[in-house]
Amino acid sequence: MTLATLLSAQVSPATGSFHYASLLVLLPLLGAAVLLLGGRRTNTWGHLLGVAAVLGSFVVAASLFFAMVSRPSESRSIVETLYSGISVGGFSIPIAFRIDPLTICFLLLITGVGSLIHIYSVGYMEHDPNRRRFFGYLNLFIAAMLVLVLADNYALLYVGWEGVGLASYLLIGFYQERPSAATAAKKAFIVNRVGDLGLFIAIMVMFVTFGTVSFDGVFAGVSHTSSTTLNAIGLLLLLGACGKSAQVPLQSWLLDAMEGPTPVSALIHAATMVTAGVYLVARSGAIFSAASIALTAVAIVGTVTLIFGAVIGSAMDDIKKALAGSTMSQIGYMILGVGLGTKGYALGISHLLSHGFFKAGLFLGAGAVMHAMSDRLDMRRFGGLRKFMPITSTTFLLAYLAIIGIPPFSGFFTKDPIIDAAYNSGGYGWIYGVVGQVTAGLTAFYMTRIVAMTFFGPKRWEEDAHPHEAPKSMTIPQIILAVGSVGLGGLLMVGNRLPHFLAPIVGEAEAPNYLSVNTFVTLGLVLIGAGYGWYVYARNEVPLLAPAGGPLTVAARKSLYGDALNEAVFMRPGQYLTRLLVFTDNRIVDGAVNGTAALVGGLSTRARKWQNGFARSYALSMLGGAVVIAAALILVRR
Amino acid sequence: MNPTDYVILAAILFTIGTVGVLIRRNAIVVFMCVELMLNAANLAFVAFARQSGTLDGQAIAFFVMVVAACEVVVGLAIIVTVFRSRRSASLDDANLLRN
Amino acid sequence: MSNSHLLTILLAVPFIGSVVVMLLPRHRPLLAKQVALIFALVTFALTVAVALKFDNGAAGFQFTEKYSWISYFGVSYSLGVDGIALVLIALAAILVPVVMISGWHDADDARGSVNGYFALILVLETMMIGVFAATDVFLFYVFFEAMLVPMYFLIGRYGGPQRSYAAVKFLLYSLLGGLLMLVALISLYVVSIKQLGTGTFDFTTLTTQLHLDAGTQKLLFLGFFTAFAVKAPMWPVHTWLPDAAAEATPASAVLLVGVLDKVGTFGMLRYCLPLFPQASHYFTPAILVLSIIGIGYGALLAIGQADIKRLIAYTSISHFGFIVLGIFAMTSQGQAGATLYMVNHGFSTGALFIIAGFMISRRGSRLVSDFGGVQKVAPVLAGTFLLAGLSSLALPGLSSFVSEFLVLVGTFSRYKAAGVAATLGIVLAAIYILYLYQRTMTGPVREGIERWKDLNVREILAVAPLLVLVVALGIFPQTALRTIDPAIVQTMQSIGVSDPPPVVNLGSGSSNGGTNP
Amino acid sequence: MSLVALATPIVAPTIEYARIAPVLIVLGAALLGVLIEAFVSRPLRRGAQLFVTFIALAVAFWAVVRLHGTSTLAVQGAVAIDGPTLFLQGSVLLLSLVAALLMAEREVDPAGDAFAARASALPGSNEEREFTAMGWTQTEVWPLFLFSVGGMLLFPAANDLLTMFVALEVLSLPLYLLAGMARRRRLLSQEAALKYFVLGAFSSAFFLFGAALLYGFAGTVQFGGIASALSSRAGQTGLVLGGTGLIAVGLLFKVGAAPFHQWTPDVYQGSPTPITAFMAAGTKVAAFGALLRVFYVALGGIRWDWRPMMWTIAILTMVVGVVMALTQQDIKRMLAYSSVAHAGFLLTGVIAVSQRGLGGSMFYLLTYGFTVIGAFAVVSLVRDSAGEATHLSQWAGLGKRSPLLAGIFTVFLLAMAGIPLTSGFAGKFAIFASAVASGDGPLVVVAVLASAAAAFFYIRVIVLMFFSEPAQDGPVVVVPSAFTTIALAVCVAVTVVLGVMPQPVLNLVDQASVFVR
Repeated sequence: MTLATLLSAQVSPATGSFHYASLLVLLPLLGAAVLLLGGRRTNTWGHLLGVAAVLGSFVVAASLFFAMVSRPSESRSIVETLYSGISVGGFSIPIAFRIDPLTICFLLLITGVGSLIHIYSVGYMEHDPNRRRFFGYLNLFIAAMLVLVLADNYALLYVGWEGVGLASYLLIGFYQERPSAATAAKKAFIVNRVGDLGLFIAIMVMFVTFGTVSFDGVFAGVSHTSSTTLNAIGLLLLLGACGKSAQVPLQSWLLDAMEGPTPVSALIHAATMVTAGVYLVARSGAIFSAASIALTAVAIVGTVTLIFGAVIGSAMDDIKKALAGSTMSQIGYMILGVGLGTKGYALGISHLLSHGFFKAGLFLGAGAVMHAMSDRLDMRRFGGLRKFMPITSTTFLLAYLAIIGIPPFSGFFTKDPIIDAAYNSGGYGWIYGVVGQVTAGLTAFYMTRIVAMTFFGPKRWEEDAHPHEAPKSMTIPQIILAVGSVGLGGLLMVGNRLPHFLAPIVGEAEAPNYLSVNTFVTLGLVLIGAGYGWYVYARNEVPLLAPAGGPLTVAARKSLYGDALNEAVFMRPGQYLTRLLVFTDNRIVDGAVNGTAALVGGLSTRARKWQNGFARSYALSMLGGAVVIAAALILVRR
Repeated sequence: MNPTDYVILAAILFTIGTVGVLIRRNAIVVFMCVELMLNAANLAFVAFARQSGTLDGQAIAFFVMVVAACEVVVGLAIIVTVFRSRRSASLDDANLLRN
Repeated sequence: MSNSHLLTILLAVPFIGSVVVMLLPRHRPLLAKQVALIFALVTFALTVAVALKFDNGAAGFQFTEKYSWISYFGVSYSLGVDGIALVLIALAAILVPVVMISGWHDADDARGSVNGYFALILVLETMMIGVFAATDVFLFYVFFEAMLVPMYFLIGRYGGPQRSYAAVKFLLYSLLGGLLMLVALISLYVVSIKQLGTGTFDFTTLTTQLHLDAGTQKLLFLGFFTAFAVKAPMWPVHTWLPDAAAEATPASAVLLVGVLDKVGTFGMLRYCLPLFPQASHYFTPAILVLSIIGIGYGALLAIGQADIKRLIAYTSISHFGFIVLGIFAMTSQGQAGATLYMVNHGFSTGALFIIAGFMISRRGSRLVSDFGGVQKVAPVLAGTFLLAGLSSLALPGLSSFVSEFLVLVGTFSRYKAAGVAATLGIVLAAIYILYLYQRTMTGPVREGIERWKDLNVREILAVAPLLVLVVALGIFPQTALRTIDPAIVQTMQSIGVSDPPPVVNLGSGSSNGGTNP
Repeated sequence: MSLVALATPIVAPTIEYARIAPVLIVLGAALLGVLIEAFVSRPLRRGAQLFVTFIALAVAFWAVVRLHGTSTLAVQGAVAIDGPTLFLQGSVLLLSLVAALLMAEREVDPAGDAFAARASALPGSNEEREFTAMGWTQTEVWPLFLFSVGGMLLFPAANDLLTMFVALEVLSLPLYLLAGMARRRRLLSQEAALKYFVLGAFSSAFFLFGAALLYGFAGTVQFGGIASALSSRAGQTGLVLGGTGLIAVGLLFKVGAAPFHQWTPDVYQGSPTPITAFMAAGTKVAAFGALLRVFYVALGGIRWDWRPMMWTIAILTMVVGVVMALTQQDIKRMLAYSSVAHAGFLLTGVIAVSQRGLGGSMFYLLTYGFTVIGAFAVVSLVRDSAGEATHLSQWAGLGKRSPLLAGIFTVFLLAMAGIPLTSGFAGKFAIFASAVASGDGPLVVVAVLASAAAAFFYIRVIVLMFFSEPAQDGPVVVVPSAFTTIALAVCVAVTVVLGVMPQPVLNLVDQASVFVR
């Protein structure tokens, strides 16, 4: 039974609490509207409203979750149609929300982590005069992200897809007066748009092929469609996923996106938005399962990115950029996971969920550190903070253990199965596995580097730094996330709970084997990486200025020349083309118009000499005219 | 007699008149050339009248003579006035209006 | 045929208004403005009444009225609206009061009088409504050409430093196109004499009863299309637009780009396709190429502009590429999308021009490089500008997205390569809008704008309706599409095309995009 | 053979006086005017002449109206009293009435009317100053004017070549004189008269010789006879084509077609402006009437021979008129070249050789006549110390100084440019429609391109008037007496009304556009 047939005919209309699904979106949307339109009047209580809106959504999500688990597993896909969005000719797109096990995972992640980060931001942004606006944007983001995962068709998904792009743009560029922030925001949006192009064209192909863009309609048609078309759709969807999830080749924006406030990096650029690509592939599992080339491409992209991001993460001295590299790498694992097909969809999603917790925790920790260090980011100027920030360092360390995959922390339970599944995927799958394992070691190295440089070793602070522990509003979310970092992985994977839960949507994945040889090799590599990192950055002195480093280090610092490539291939030629066209438009296209006018004018000036004032000359013209007339008459008669 | 000869003569006279208008500067002479053209037409009328055996052509000739006389009256008046103003009867001197 | 006088009244109100405004004393400009605004608002109210009485379910023209006008030429004064015309009339009726409010002080120290300015806007409104409501091709042409005159004076008398060059260029370009259309119009009339006995310009008669051979169709199509292409404007006959839009006052620029230019694309949809179906098919490939060039070319030039208003004008050239693309895609999605695009573009670009106008009047310069950091000093201004810009780049959730989506989907379903090529415009749109926003609104505050005041109540009042519509139509596009769809069905029928069926057809159930419960 | 002819008894011709009453009334009044010059004392002459002139024109018009519906030959077939004749005679009379109003104007020039105090006095002499100081006026202009009008009435009615020749001379000779009678810039005026006379005489010689050749072919000068001779007889191609060509030269000179147009700018510029107005309107109507009758009635049978020739001339005329006008700096010369271009447009109606062509041409002549008189009337009001300020640079900012006059002039310019809702558009439409119906589409395309280019120089004037700053010591707009005011009002009214509601006149045209044969 193919995934596509599995999926069809299992949809139920919304009943009971599912009618309130639209509240999920409406609450944060309303929050955003009030905060953004309300102006200064809402300054005093705006942030509270923002928090309340997301918490409300979380409550709804949680109640939906419980309502769902109380239903039998084959009737957990519920669709709530709100109204007719577009209906032209034979083509209609209803505005409809779909709640199924896959969606509910995301709903919980988004509203849950989202709530924590909102709470964190109350403290983090306390002294920012534009805090209200910040919360408005955050609420907007939550709403858009929820639309993305709730959508029942690709068009509505696209609405959310670009909506989160907008929120990301607004939040990256939140410190608008900093030109670097404005540039980074613009870059993020434009690179994302390139990816969106893929999704957009995929939607067009779906419409042409299936006459509909609803999930069910598309999936129902998969078995009747040529693999060429499906591969095309799959590759286009992958392009979309690459843009949103910062996968090679559209990875370049994520590092710059760290210009945004740290809670944004935690929520959008680590936990939720950037994982949308994973969601897209998993959601389109029916298509990818029938499109082998596209699926392979997904796995390759994931594999390339996971090592790519890790290499960059190892070289950055900016704590947030180092974490951003790590995010790319971890999403690479997820993409690899979903790139393995039915066996891997659930694994990718589970790593996504656990990553959402520990990476958010890491970023919030980094934010707390920044907060303590007067907004500095250079880890070479940190050191020894463990004593000054006990809670932050503890939560950070727990998240650290989770990400490098030490059992029994979350990462171990969710990353290892992906490596394992890669090895078991047959063909050249072992290559993914090897790269995944090596990168696991690399992950341990760079994470150890971050921890060592920040919390251990001597103080290398600048003179005006007075580190202190963060306020409660900031530490409590960190603690909660740390708890998730510790236990979520086990909770999801032991007994194959999550894969089971997701099976009606993405197919049944094999239960992972945590006692295989691969696991031990991976753990060995992790220990080597961590040990080497500790050796270099804790046992030896960290220079205040970065040493020259080898060619690989230099390249990694320049994010492996991704920006340079973009600049050489797209920006420069684009600028020349633009300049050339401006010239063309003025001189050639418009020049032709003005030239014609000038030509006629010149002709006129010349012709006026004919009118020379001499009557006899006029008479000669008349005679000439008579000759012309005679000639015309005679020529015709012949 | 062959009327065609007269018509050819008329054509020659008309051509002489035309050329005269084109090459002579003096307004009076130019005017006389125009009269020559009119009279060439008259000759043609009369010749054709003879050819076709109708009287119309001959009657027309009289009309034309009257009209030509009127033209003389008006023309001379204008030429004389211009001559008085400019002390010149040359057509080429009157070219303030141009371009 | 029973005559409804609603449309005539709709035409008469702004016209009477213009006369009244002209007759008001010159030394009381405020009174003139108020009276003009009242007339514009009454026109708007009447339009709302028409829209409410409009039957979305019925095909064909509604509120028809017909009187013989010049029977010698078979011309009648006949009006009527279908869904396409109705939404465009609504567009005009909304934009006119908005630009009056936004341009309240435009004419205060111009060389022309305040009365003249507002009277010209009202005359223009009459023409704009007339051009969409006419169901007689001759009457359409009359409005089409007569419309140039008030616009010409609006640019030439009240515009910027290069106004007379821009105004003359605008007028000559349009006249040249219009006169070629005149020849085609006359030929059509002559054919109608030969085939029907009596000549007529009645649109319905011409489309249903005339049989043109292919050669004639091609020639006449070119005549009409040239006029519309100049008006639209399409590449490469677009060069008048940047000059005209940049030199006109923001209010005039809004009407020019927002409504006047739509007459071109409206004409293609209403006249070129149904009158000359065979020729339309014949020329479609060439037109698609031109519109795609226009999309890319307009966008790239917008990126390269140093003058805000010229920049916005070039973005419009790109947008018009999309509209024409949608029309000639010959699918109901493409054409409905194109129609909606005309409306949405009017709102979003209108808002951009108006806000750019606020910025320019504050700074006294049109150069992008003279701005920077506006967001810091005037956040509301920056916010509205961003929202308008986002609509212009077709962000989902805002109105332009729906239309762009439909146009592209509609194009792709018949012309794959064209559809894909046009999507590149989406990326370019992001670049030109965000690059503009970055340069003007973000970064450190530039000197000369530190003491700016944010938008005042009047200015907010001018922009708010447009932005509300941008959002509302983005979320509930079906309110407009419902009206447009029957007219598109009619148009498709008269061209004799139907939408290509999906490759995989799983029966009627799956052609509906919704989930079947 | 000749004896047979001579033997025929001479029968006294029957003359239907009533049918040629309009001509007789005007010519009679002219003779009365001559008598007034001889017998009425100087102070009373002007009043008497004005009275006679206006009464005569009005009565003649009434006589034309009385003849409405007549379609017959009169005076032994020498004159045709049919629809075209009556319509054109009516037009000439109305235009003459308006022109007479301009001629009667005495308020705009502080020294008196537009005519030299004494045409015979040397320009700049003491004698001239004395006459001027005495306030003498040259009241002979009135009988001369009436003679000319008489010629114009007869010209389109003439049904044989001789009558036509006589009418041509009766029309022209007084005009030669009137052209030389300007009060200001007398050297220019006299030069205009001289050129007009020499070239006019030259052209009428061509006409006459052509008439002789056609007579030689047909044995008659009556149009009906020529037509039947053409249809029944072959051979003697030389006579037919030579006659056709030479007659064409004579008539095309009068209508101002290129390359026989070169007198137009010089004479228009040099003549007193009211006379220029009269010439531009009246002569064009009369000469085109004659041209239409000759080429439709007499030469209609060989239209396939002369149509290519007319095509050539028409295109040449339009192009030359437009191109030359583009860079003119003198408003009167510009209007002169514009009238050349209009002659080109009118020729497309002649080429059509159809009832619609005839009707369209007649309508165009009427509308153009009022427009051009109005335009020259405006020219006569813009003055500085040296008289009329005709240099275009002097018109800069006129819209600021006198918005009303500039507005009126704009109406005329728009009408000449053929913008819809003006009479010029209706006229162009009528003519172009007839040309297209006769298969002259390409010619119409040329005409349309020429109109687009022509729009440039009309617009240039509007730009100058409205969009430019007034010069420091620019001309003033004088307030005219009731004469010019009425004339202007009539011209504006006709231009607008015939643009908006042309149907009644078109009805008239439709009934009138059949030649009696």
